[in-house]
Amino acid sequence: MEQQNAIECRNLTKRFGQVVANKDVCLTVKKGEILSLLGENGSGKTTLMNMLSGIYYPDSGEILVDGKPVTIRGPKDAFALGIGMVHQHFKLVNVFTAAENIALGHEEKGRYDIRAVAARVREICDKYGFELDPDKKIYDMSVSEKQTVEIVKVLYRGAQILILDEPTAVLTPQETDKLFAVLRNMKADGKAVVIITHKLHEVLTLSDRVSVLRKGEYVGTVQTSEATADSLTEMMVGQKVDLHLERPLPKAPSPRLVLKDVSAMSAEGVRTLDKVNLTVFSGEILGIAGVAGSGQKELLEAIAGLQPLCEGSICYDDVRTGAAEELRGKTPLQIRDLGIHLSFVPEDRLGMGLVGSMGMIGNVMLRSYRSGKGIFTDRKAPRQLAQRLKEQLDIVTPGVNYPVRRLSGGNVQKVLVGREIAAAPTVLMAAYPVRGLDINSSYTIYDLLNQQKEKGVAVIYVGEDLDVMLELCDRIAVLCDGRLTGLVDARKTTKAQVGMLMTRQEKEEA
Amino acid sequence: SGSSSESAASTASGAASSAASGQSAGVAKEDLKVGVILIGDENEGYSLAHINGIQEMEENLGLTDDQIVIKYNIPEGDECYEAAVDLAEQGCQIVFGNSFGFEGYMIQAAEEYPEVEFCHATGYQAASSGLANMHNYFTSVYESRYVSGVVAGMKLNEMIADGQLTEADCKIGYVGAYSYAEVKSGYTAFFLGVRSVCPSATMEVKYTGSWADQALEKETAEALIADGCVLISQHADTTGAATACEAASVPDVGYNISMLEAAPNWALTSASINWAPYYTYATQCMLDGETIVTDWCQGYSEGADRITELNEKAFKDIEAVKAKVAEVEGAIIDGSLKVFDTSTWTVGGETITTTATEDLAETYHGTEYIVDGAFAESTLASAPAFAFVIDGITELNQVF
Amino acid sequence: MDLILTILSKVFTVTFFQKAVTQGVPLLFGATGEILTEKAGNLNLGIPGIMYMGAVGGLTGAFFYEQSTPEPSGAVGVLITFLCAILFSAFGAFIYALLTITLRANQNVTGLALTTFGIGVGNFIGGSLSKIAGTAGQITVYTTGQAFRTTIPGLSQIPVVGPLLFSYGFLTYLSLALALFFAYLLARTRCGLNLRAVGENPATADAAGINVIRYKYGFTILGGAVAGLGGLYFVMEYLGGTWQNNGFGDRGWLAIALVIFALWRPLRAIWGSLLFGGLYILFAYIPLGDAAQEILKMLPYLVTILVLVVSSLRRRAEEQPPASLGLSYFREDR
Amino acid sequence: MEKKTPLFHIVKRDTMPLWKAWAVRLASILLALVVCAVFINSVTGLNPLSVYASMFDGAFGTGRRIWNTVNDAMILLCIALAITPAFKMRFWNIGAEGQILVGGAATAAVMRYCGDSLPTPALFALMVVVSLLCGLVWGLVPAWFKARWNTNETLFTLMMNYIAIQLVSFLSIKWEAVKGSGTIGVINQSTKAGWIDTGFLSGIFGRFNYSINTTLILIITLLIFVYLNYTKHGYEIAVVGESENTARYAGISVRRVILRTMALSGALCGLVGFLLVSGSNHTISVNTAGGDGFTAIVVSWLAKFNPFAMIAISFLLTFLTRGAGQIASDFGLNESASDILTGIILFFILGSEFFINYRVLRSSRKEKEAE
Ligand SMILES: Nc1ncnc2c1ncn2[C@@H]1O[C@H](COP(=O)(O)OP(=O)(O)OP(=O)(O)O)[C@@H](O)[C@H]1O
Ligand SMILES: Nc1ncnc2c1ncn2[C@@H]1O[C@H](COP(=O)(O)OP(=O)(O)OP(=O)(O)O)[C@@H](O)[C@H]1O
Ligand SMILES: [Mg+2]
Ligand SMILES: [Mg+2]
Repeated sequence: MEQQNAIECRNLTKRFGQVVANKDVCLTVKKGEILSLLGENGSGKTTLMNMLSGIYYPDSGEILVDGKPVTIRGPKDAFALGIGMVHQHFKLVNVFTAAENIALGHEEKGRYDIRAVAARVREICDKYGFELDPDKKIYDMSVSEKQTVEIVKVLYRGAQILILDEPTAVLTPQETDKLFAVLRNMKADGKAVVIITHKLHEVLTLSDRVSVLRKGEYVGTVQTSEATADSLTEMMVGQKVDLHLERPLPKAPSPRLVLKDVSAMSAEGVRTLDKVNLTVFSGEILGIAGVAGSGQKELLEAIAGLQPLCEGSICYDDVRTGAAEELRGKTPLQIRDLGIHLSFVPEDRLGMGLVGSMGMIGNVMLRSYRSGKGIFTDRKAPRQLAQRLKEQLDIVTPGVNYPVRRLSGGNVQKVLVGREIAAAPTVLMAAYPVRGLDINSSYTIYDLLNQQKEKGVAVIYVGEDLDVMLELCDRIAVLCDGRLTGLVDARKTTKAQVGMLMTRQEKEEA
Repeated sequence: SGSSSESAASTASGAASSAASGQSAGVAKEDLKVGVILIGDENEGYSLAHINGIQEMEENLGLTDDQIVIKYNIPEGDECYEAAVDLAEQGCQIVFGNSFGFEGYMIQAAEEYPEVEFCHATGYQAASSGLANMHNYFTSVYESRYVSGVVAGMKLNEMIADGQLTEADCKIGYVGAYSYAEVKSGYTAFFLGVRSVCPSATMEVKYTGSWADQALEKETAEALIADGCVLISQHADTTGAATACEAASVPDVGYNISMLEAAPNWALTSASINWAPYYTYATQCMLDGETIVTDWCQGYSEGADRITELNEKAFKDIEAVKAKVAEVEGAIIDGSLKVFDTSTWTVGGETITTTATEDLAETYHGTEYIVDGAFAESTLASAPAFAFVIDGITELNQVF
Repeated sequence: MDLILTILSKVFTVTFFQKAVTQGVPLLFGATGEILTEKAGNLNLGIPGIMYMGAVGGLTGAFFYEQSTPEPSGAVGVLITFLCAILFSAFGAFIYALLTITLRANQNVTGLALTTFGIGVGNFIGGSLSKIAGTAGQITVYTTGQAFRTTIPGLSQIPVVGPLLFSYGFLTYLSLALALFFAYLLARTRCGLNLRAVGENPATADAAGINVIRYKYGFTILGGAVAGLGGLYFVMEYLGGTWQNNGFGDRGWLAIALVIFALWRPLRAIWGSLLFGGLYILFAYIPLGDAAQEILKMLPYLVTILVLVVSSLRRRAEEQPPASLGLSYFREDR
Repeated sequence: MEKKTPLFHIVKRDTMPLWKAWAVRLASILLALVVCAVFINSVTGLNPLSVYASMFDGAFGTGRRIWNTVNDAMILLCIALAITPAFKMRFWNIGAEGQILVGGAATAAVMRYCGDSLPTPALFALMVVVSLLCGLVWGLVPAWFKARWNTNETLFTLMMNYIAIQLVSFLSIKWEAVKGSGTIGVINQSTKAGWIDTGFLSGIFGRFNYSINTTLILIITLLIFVYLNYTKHGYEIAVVGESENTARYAGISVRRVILRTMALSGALCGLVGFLLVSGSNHTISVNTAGGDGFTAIVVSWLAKFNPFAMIAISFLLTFLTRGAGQIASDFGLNESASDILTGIILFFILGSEFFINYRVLRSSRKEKEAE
């Protein structure tokens, strides 16, 4: 049976200043199918979808919905055409409840009645199997709850064409499975679904067809049944890529960080870390697994001196001197003054790790600006370092002074990781370092971590993709609600086992 | 403007040479240039009175507009000095300044430009500065305040006669700017005027701490009315008090300008100053090459003081009021009535007979101000000196 | 002790309450207007200038009307005044909106420039009216001024309650009504929900199909018009229809302070304005020396600071300024 | 459907070359002057050219006027320099006015109480130190609360202005020259103790005695430029201004940077107070700062925090105010006209930034039709 076209794009072009984000892109989405949109970071996937949902206005080209040419001047037009989009960065008002967010901008007839909205939201949730409290404020929600609000919002408006931009980047495997079930439901409903994701296994399990973009240009579309991870990667990158991860054995591991009974409290008085005992060895990659918000962030921040402990100790063993330094109660600066090189790639790249408005030089200085005596900063060394990183890591930027905020996600991450590694660390902590990165960039980052490991650095890797963790790490520590629920050898364990440890608490209680 | 600055330069040197020759030859009329520094502009009653005075002088002496340079809205600071110097540099041979706080800056300019005459209204330091080209001027405004007080007293009498008021309730409110001699002298004169016809009257004074703040003057008047005052007068420069009076249906006596616009029903009259006589006198001195007196102070007799139009609507018997006013004015002019006659007021129950005592040394520096049974206001220097708070008057915000 | 008793006896009076109300009304108009503006994500520091513009607009309208007829009628005067005030202040807000919303100029700086401009317009026109009239000094539009002051005849005669509640001109009640109305609008209507979303997160509002630009323009201009009524109240009812240069003083800034005090809620602004009004005028009712009086005048500012500090101690998400306040919005921005 | 296509849409520009950006700004000023001319002519019927000529005469007509203009511009510049570090840190210090006033009041106090007793160098040293300290304290108070509890600093500093104003009103009464007059009057009129301009330094700098202010402030301009762009402190300020989280991550003590920067900001404002009181006014009143604290914000912002651009903008704004005094005098035109003109010019400059950062594109409709 020939499916009808829900959307057809013809020669869409969009420029941002010098950057050509989309060039003559043609794309077709059919009714009752799930289409994956694939491409490296910065290849223009989001831009293309944003033109469909009315966020951006194309410089040229044509869009057809249901076979008719349309002009989408704004999200309102898109809604009217039945196009709904779940954005890569949540579009939610934090101080509103779920129901209020869902009702937002939706002009229904009759009086504004938030209770009626809440009731309808419950109906939708029941129909598709979501769990959502319509009266909960967004700022009280976990990421997956927010994701749910976004999807319900689109459904509430009766969208026939659903676009999801990297919806799984922040979800746990279980949550991802639930979402996919919902998407299949919708497909069965005759709706058209476009999903953007960097995880190839998701592409392969979920979608009917895959369309690929490369550097803003449309490469082609294949039936999923005829594709493999390798073939898709090749389409994306334009050449063959080796998707195999090396895992050398740790060389002469010695304890570098010893955590004893580490406990921390949030501002609201909730225990975020509860008596964590852990030893990190040099020359290994220690993975930290756990459902989002289980204390990973706090643990890394505690080690970095950014999170005060309410109990316990963090001891740093200095190989050279043999002395053991207590890190608890020290500021990052004091830790540094002890001659300890802790590097930290935080989860929030632009909000914490980098200064968005500065160029690479300014950002590279963040670690080194104190060097040298006197009141003046040295500008020469950072410039050289920035140049070197740009070349070594293939960072795509118009110049070392170009604000990093404007770079694509992968390049932003390379700047951050590159800087942290350049500090010649003895401990390297990385939180979700490949989140949102395409395959190619991800492998670059894994390589960098492995290089550090081989140099004898103690690497702590917080990740969400268990497949990768099982392939990359030497050991995996599992956190659940701030407690250490397991410490396993990554070479011997299975995905199911780790998954169980991640939710152990709940099971015990149940 | 290029040519005018050239001529300015030449007249400046001309003035300098004439000063050197003992000021015997006056400035030629067409070369004369007059500078004026004002704290406000025509929107503010006090400066308006000065502007009117200057214009009248211009007509009296047949000067042209471009011979008068007025600087408006000059604050009491460095700007005043700059304005004075700028006027001198522009070639003005005489510069007037109208605000109390200008004095120091005008003295500073006078030191630098000895060939230019600087005349400062309401000030007191010309004589002590020892500068021949520094002068003070003021008018005997207490005379017009006295007359306006008489008008107020007659209104009170009318109200007592109507039974709206008992004699014991005859409390007047007075909105003052600052608590120094100029204001004290003024309100005392006003009060003495009231009491000359309505002996049971008392008065409360409240200061605003500002010369021109309409909202504050209104508030202050309202606070006084709330305190039981049945008639309001003022020594501050806006219509704020009159507005309050009109809203509260309380009679009002204004200052500077007629308050009939702001309070058509309740404004009685205003005490006002006519600055034209002085401006005419001082400028004439320049033309004649005569020396301007260091301290100038004139009143009714020179036409320098007056009260504004009486509000016919506000009185039952307007003719009686007019007659009384004419009588009092006559007595002031012929000298038979002395405003500060010591027999009409006491301080702490005592009649003051001398100011040359140790108690009063700080205020009067041992100078004797009681002459011929009256306080000799504005005779030794143009600025007012009367600083007693006489019996019957209470200053509400003077307790430190 | 005696002093405290005197103070209390002066403060707990009908007159003092009335004073607090009269001082509070311009602040309430200003704060309500600024709340609307800020809810749309625009921090308009030009409100003090806009209030001057509203004031002088109204006065000019009344002035030319009263000049043009020998027998001016109060009602017509009020109508003309009202329209002119709204026109002037809305124009001021429009300049601000054009610059910050369409041209994306910095809000703080644009606001300050608008304040300079607005006060200039006020003083220029207000200061020139007397010249145009050719009268001495301050001009007065008496008839219209009186009309603004007309109270409800029967009610204001009731003892105690009359003066306490019914002794004000209609603008006072309008200020209350507007505050109540906008409180309702913000909390209970779809329009209010959309508006709050625009101020919190314009990108989200935009993606939800709300016309962000229209909301921003609409409420910035509406807010300006409401604030302008505060200026109108000041010249027409409070001063009885006269102008004094810079007479409105720093009330515009206090109105902005009141917005933060009220935590962006019009209802809280109502009693906040009463408190600010009372503090503003307190010094006139407490018998202290000139110098001490100046210290007493610090009170409203000190209290504002106190409130600021206290509210910063409890950082509830609902009591924060709109999240996108001060930022300009461009859909294609990153 | 086709008809709904928007007529034009806006896209972000690549960075414009510097010379072009300044050309746009200059063009906007010229355009503003044309609009002002229309305004002047329509409202007053005067010939705008002669009004502009008169303004020019008022600002630059004589040597002394030039010096006054220079001095005023320098003072404005100095305030702008003072608030710039705080602004760059995204600390909206709109309390310069108050910081200047307390600095000035401190200077006045020293002049009054120590003018006769201290030797001149000690007197000046004391005046400078106290004014710096007082301004510093006034700036630190809101900074401390900001650093500790993130208390809204915009409003806090604004309120501090009014408290300073009341403080000065209080002092005006305490120190009044004539009891009850509420005016302090010229301090040390006869001895000129503590006067920069006509005091001991005038011998060195000659007749137009603002040279010391000017020299000092130009040096400060250079120092601030270097401080912001080439020092570790400057870098920390830039980081804190961009993201406090990042600063914390980098081991920068945000609190310390806030306090330190506001101390600098406040102290510099205090110094302006000193320059105003000792250098030109020789008294203190609530008008001493004269609204420059607010104007300086505009200066700092329009200059994009570049100290050298601030010089030009300070001159422009000062020219407008000084020129307006002259038109009031020459044409009897109400002086507030200057505020209107200033407003109009600022609006144009502010609006012109749009054309520097964005481009307006005509929509592709034509292309479509052509196809
Ligand atoms: N608003 C914008 N302003 C400037 N440049 C932009 C903007 N949006 C996208 N770009 C640029 O356009 C290109 C495409 O970006 P886009 O976000 O569409 O990529 P993407 O394929 O979604 O990447 P990712 O996988 O990282 O999400 C990038 O080079 C990006 O820097
Ligand atoms: N050595 C330094 N000392 C102090 N501050 C610095 C230094 N270097 C950079 N900064 C500040 O960091 C910011 C960004 O630095 P970066 O080196 O990325 O800038 P840039 O692109 O050269 O900046 P600009 O275009 O402003 O010259 C600048 O605003 C600058 O003020
Ligand atoms: Mg994307
Ligand atoms: Mg650079």
